[in-house]
Amino acid sequence: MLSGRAESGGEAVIAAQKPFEVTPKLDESGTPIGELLEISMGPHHPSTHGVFRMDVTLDGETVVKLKPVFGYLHRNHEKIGENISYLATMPYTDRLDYFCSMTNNWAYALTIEKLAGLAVPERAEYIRVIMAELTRLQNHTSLIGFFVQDMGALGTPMMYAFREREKILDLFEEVSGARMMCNYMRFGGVRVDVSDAWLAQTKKIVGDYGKFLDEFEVFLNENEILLARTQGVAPISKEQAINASITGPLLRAAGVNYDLRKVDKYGIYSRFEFKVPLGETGDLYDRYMVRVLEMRESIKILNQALAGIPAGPIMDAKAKLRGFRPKAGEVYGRIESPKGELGFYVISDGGPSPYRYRIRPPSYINLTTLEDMCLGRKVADVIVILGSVDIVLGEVDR
Amino acid sequence: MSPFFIITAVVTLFGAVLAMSLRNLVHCALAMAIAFAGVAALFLQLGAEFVGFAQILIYIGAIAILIVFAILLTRSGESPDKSVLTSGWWAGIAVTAMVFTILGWAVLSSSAVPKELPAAPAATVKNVGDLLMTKFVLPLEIVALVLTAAMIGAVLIALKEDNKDNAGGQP
Amino acid sequence: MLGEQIIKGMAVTAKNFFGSYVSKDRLTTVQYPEERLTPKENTRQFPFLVFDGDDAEKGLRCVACQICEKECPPQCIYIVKSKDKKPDYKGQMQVYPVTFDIDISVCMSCSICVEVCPFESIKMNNEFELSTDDRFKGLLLTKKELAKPNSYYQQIHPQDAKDSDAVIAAEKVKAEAKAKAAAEAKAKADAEAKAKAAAAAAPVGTPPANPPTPPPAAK
Amino acid sequence: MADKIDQIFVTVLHFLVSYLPEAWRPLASSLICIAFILMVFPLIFSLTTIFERKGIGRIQNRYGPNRVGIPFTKIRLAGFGQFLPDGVKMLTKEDVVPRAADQVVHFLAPIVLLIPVLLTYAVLPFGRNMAIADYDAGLLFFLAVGGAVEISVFMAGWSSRNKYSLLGAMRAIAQMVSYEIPLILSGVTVVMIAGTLNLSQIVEHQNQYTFGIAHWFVFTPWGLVGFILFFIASLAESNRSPFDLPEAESEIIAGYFTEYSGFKFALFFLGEYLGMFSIIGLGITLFLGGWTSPVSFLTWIPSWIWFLTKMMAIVFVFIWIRATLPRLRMDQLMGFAWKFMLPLALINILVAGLWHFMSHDWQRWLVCSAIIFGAYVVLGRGLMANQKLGKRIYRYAE
Amino acid sequence: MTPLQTCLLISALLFSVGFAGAVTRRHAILVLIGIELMLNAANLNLIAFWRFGAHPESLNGFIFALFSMALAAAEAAVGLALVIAIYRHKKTSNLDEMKELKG
Amino acid sequence: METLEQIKSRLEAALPSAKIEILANECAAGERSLLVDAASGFAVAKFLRDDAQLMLDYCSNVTGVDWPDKELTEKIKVKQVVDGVEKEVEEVKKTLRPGCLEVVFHLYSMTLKHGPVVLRMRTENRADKTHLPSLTPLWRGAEFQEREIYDLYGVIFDGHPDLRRILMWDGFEGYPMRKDYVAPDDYEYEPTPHDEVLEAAKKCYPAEPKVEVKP
Repeated sequence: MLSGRAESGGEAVIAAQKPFEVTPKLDESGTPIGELLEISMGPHHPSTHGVFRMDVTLDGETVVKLKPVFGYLHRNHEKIGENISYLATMPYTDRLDYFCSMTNNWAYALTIEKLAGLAVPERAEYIRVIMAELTRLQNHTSLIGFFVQDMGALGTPMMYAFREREKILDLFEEVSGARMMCNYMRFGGVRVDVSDAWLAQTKKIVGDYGKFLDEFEVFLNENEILLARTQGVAPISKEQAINASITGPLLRAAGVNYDLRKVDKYGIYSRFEFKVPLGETGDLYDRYMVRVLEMRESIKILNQALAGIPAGPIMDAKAKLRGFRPKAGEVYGRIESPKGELGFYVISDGGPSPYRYRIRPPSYINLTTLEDMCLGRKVADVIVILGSVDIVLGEVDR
Repeated sequence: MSPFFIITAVVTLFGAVLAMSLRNLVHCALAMAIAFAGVAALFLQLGAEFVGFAQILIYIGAIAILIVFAILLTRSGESPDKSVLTSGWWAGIAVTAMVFTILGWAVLSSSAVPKELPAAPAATVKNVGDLLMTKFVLPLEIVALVLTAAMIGAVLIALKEDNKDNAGGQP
Repeated sequence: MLGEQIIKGMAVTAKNFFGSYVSKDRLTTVQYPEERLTPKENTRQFPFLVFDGDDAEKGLRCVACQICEKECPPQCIYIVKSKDKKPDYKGQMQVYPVTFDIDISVCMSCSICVEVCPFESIKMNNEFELSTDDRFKGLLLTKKELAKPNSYYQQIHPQDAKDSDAVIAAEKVKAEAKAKAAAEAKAKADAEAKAKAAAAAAPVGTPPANPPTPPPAAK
Repeated sequence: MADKIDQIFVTVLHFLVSYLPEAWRPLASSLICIAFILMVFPLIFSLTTIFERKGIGRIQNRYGPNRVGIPFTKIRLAGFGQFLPDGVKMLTKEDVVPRAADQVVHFLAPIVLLIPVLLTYAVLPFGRNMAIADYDAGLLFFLAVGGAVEISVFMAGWSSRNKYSLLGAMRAIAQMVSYEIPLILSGVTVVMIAGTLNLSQIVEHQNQYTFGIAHWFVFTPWGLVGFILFFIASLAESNRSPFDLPEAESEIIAGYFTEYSGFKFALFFLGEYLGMFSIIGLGITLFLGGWTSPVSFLTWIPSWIWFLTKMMAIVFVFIWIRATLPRLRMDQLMGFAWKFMLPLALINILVAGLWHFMSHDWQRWLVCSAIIFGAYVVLGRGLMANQKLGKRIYRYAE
Repeated sequence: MTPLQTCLLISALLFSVGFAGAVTRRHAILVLIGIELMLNAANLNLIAFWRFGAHPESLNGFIFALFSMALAAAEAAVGLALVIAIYRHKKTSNLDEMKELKG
Repeated sequence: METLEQIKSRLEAALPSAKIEILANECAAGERSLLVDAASGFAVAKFLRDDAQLMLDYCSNVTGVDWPDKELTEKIKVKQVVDGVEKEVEEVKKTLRPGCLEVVFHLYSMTLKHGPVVLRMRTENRADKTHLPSLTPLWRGAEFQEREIYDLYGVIFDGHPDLRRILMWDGFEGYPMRKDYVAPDDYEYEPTPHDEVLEAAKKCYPAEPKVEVKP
């Protein structure tokens, strides 16, 4: 076992930006003043969203140190991907962020298409956008449910969110055959075509979603307790967010206009009219509201996509199912998944399986600043901050 | 004196002895709560309902809780390794014995006590309230002042030296 | 004013409380053992093997090509090829699986085996009540349990089954045409050989000219 | 006839006692009363748990328990039989005591909780002539005995040797001590107006009708605010959402009874609910006219039915709140008690004094309402502004 | 023994126990507990003298007991605040180690 | 954004000591990358981050890649004089490509919305000289990813503030993502053991496990 600590480089380096500096007051001997309580939150804690642990040191109820510990769900997904065929990795990507299997599929398919130079037919592109935006809707809805649940709302918002999510999952099931592990997209298209009845059903559900959001927002948006619990808690500045590679709604809550759907214009996102909501302070309330507003924009995109979907094939004619061997080379593909930038990096050596297969999981990297956000806050905030980061342990641990 | 009174008294004294002799501080505090409850029961049996309830409210509801909190805050919940007694404890015991002897002798030898039980006085809430507002209004005001001063003093003493630390709630 | 929004929120929950008694679509719960949802056409749970006709042994479409075994992401399929051959649905001689096991405690229902199968022989079932108290043997489906008649397939996935039947019919037609052509060619060759033999007045005892079996049609 | 039903319990008690010799009667009658409380309120408790689960279920658009009815039959009773298996399960579960726990204190804590809680029922008038112990200083008795609950919470939290338990106990004690002050102060207004600490007399004071409407204290400006304050404080005293921090399961598992299981857990559970019922009973007695009917033409309904109806109605509001609101944070909770409720309670005492000494006409309604409403608005604004809470407007990027 | 004497004797015992604890225990909080016990003993005396005294209807002893309770509460609050403050500063609540007033 | 060549020339002008190389990429996307030597890696990265034209303020992805020692076989046509006649003879030339661990950084600019610039660094070998400069002081977002690479590949990042294992537990030995990593010889019961699993099963359970029955 190599010793973990590395010596410092020596030359004057710019200190990594830490958004908050709350160090416990020390006495002469270096021991912290005040009564410190060390608790291990997790891995079996009710609200760590899976098997996740935080080693928290408390002064009273105030956090003075917090170390995230994870890897309990580590299955070395990247190694598995390097040992099986390109196609066989596709169902494994479902298991990364099991809330958003559609976007995971898309990111992987997009990467391999970039690697092999496959084109995607028009209809398939539209279907992908519809699926991705439905995924974003259900992810954000259920996240808000969990978020308020973490604040102690006994699951009522969560149940409402799940009620709506159920409808979207039914749509997924009808097309892909599974509710969560969709395994739907293929290199050069999608697996199954959608029917007109399905499109009509989707239109209806998307149409009703606005009504549900109205109710949801009346229920929560300005609730005094929610305001008290979220406003001004754990703000994060633009520079800090960028430097810590935070992506997704968290980044936009901090006020950085960076949405890959706008920046990369991957797929056919350039055709749709939508806006990117931005927060100001990056505190919990901004994170919450940015997600709510993003859902409204997703509905806009969905309406446009559902209206404009053309007929046609759903698979690229050049795409091969069996014995797929792309040329040697390397590629990095990324999309805006509901949780942030989901990237896949693949090095191919011309063989049937990738030489190197790497995932850039958004919720894993968004966790980097968890400690900084929590320092100086109360225990109760820690849970809510963790909820606002929106992690899925399948993706964090891989 | 009813046997019930004697039993209560024994429980009270037992609680007091435990409170003063146990090693673990939290146990001491809990034993003290028993002693306080016993005293309250004695008050009730002596016909002082109001004082009895006030005893429960103040001693168990407030002072015992305060003491328990102080024990937790000073990390004294675990049994100490060292001796729990002061270096001159034997002198203390000797003085105590003397005090008790004198007190007991005085009580038993006193002749200024009525032999027969007088009728139970009416200590209704109304009477007490009237007295507090008329005859004892000045002491009441003074006690109120003392309480206020004590509260402010306690807050000031226990306040953390650095105010910035305390305001951790708001950024 | 403080508390205003809280009251509004409580109005929302009250609306839901009464709404759950009035409108059925607020309640998404299904009272499971009594009420059941009709499974969707594309629903996939675990794979099964399709056979034609009545006899599972005879009509099994699987030819033990082992593509699914190789492509299966969690490697839950285990196939042992037979030594001998039997005719498949096209009438060609093929090996068949002696053992075909799927460990559904490992299977992740991805349906990649279905996609890669060139013989329309493995399909996804929508049976999900597979709970068992024997977590090892009970979750290991053998060939016997996996084999389901085509009529079952037509019943659970009508649209898919129609498509797959069409593919098979087309292939059968192709195979028949091919066989016919082969037979004609053989007859021709035989005739030629006969003519040759006759012409050469060959000695008695010509070896039987067995034409090699045509290679399995690769779709 | 109505009178007979009204006094049925009293009559039965007298009937039972009349067979005993004179000297035994007080003892026997109190034993019967104790047995009565021990039977009736746990039954109400067990039904309430089902009521609560079903109510929350419906609020969350679920069914809630709806299977168990009468055992060995097919009668389902809409799930109200659920309490029986629940109770049996709870009582027959293994009793796990942590090895490091202080065994004696750990064992005693639930008992110490239950005794004061049951004692508080002694002074509550459940109906006409139905107060078990009609103490002169009944209110003081209630508050004094109720205050002793904190000791048991501390015992449970400390003896478990679990950091979550300790945190929960500290939270619980701090919260109970803080909210006891507005609770008592809001009760003081009633004592001032009624001029007695005797709960039966307080009820009698409200048992008058003008234009057919009862003189409940809640129908006066100070009484309404007093009731709201009492209601909020009683939510906090009984550790109910949104003040359920001591047992906030998303933060500190189950707080001080994390390490309790089986029978002892059931006792804690029972103690919590009985405490809730008794404090609701006190609130009804003080502000909602106890066992009196709100309108004069309904006085024929037995008094104890009125009492139980009011109690269950408030229990339902408790459940409704629990299903709706997120939880406050500890510092906000304390801030709310000290910065909002305490000043408002003090102003309310002032208003009650004014009410007492002003002439009995519309002016005193106007003046008292104006003062108390103004105080409410100003204090509420101050509380929100202090934390810089409020609505926000978001910008969009194209 | 008359009832009053019994009460006084119990009170004397309680006082002695509290006194013994206060003078022999090391821990500051225990000293406070001892003092509270002594105060309780005094209250018991007050109530006993009121109950068995010459003029119970005047309620003097009764109200004195109430006042002494209020003072006890004040004393406890200040005393414990002091203990906590000293503990913060010196990391100990043992009286033997608090020998000087200087901080 | 500038081309990679322009960036390279500007880098070489600014940091004369740096050895920079552009690596080709043959696939359809064709993203080429900059290979930088470990010694000047930090300075190059700092330049890329702070340069006004580039402003690569966002380090999106950090990847470790393992390149084990590999024998490259190359067929070269060599002119040889055989039996006095000059002939072209095919000869198999074997070269040993020394192994290394490689770390790939994908850098983007959030401010200017361009990218990626792919930056690579290689360690000297795979055994003992696996040190690379940490870029966490420049981009905090690299913290967990570098820890992960340390955990799974064994690259030691000098200057990393908190280099510990992240996904594997602390006592774990070896680096599971390396190509030559051999999984520990443990076996979990499977109902259909075959091939390697069967071998492992036979090794781990030579006979039926004995069940001790206490009297």
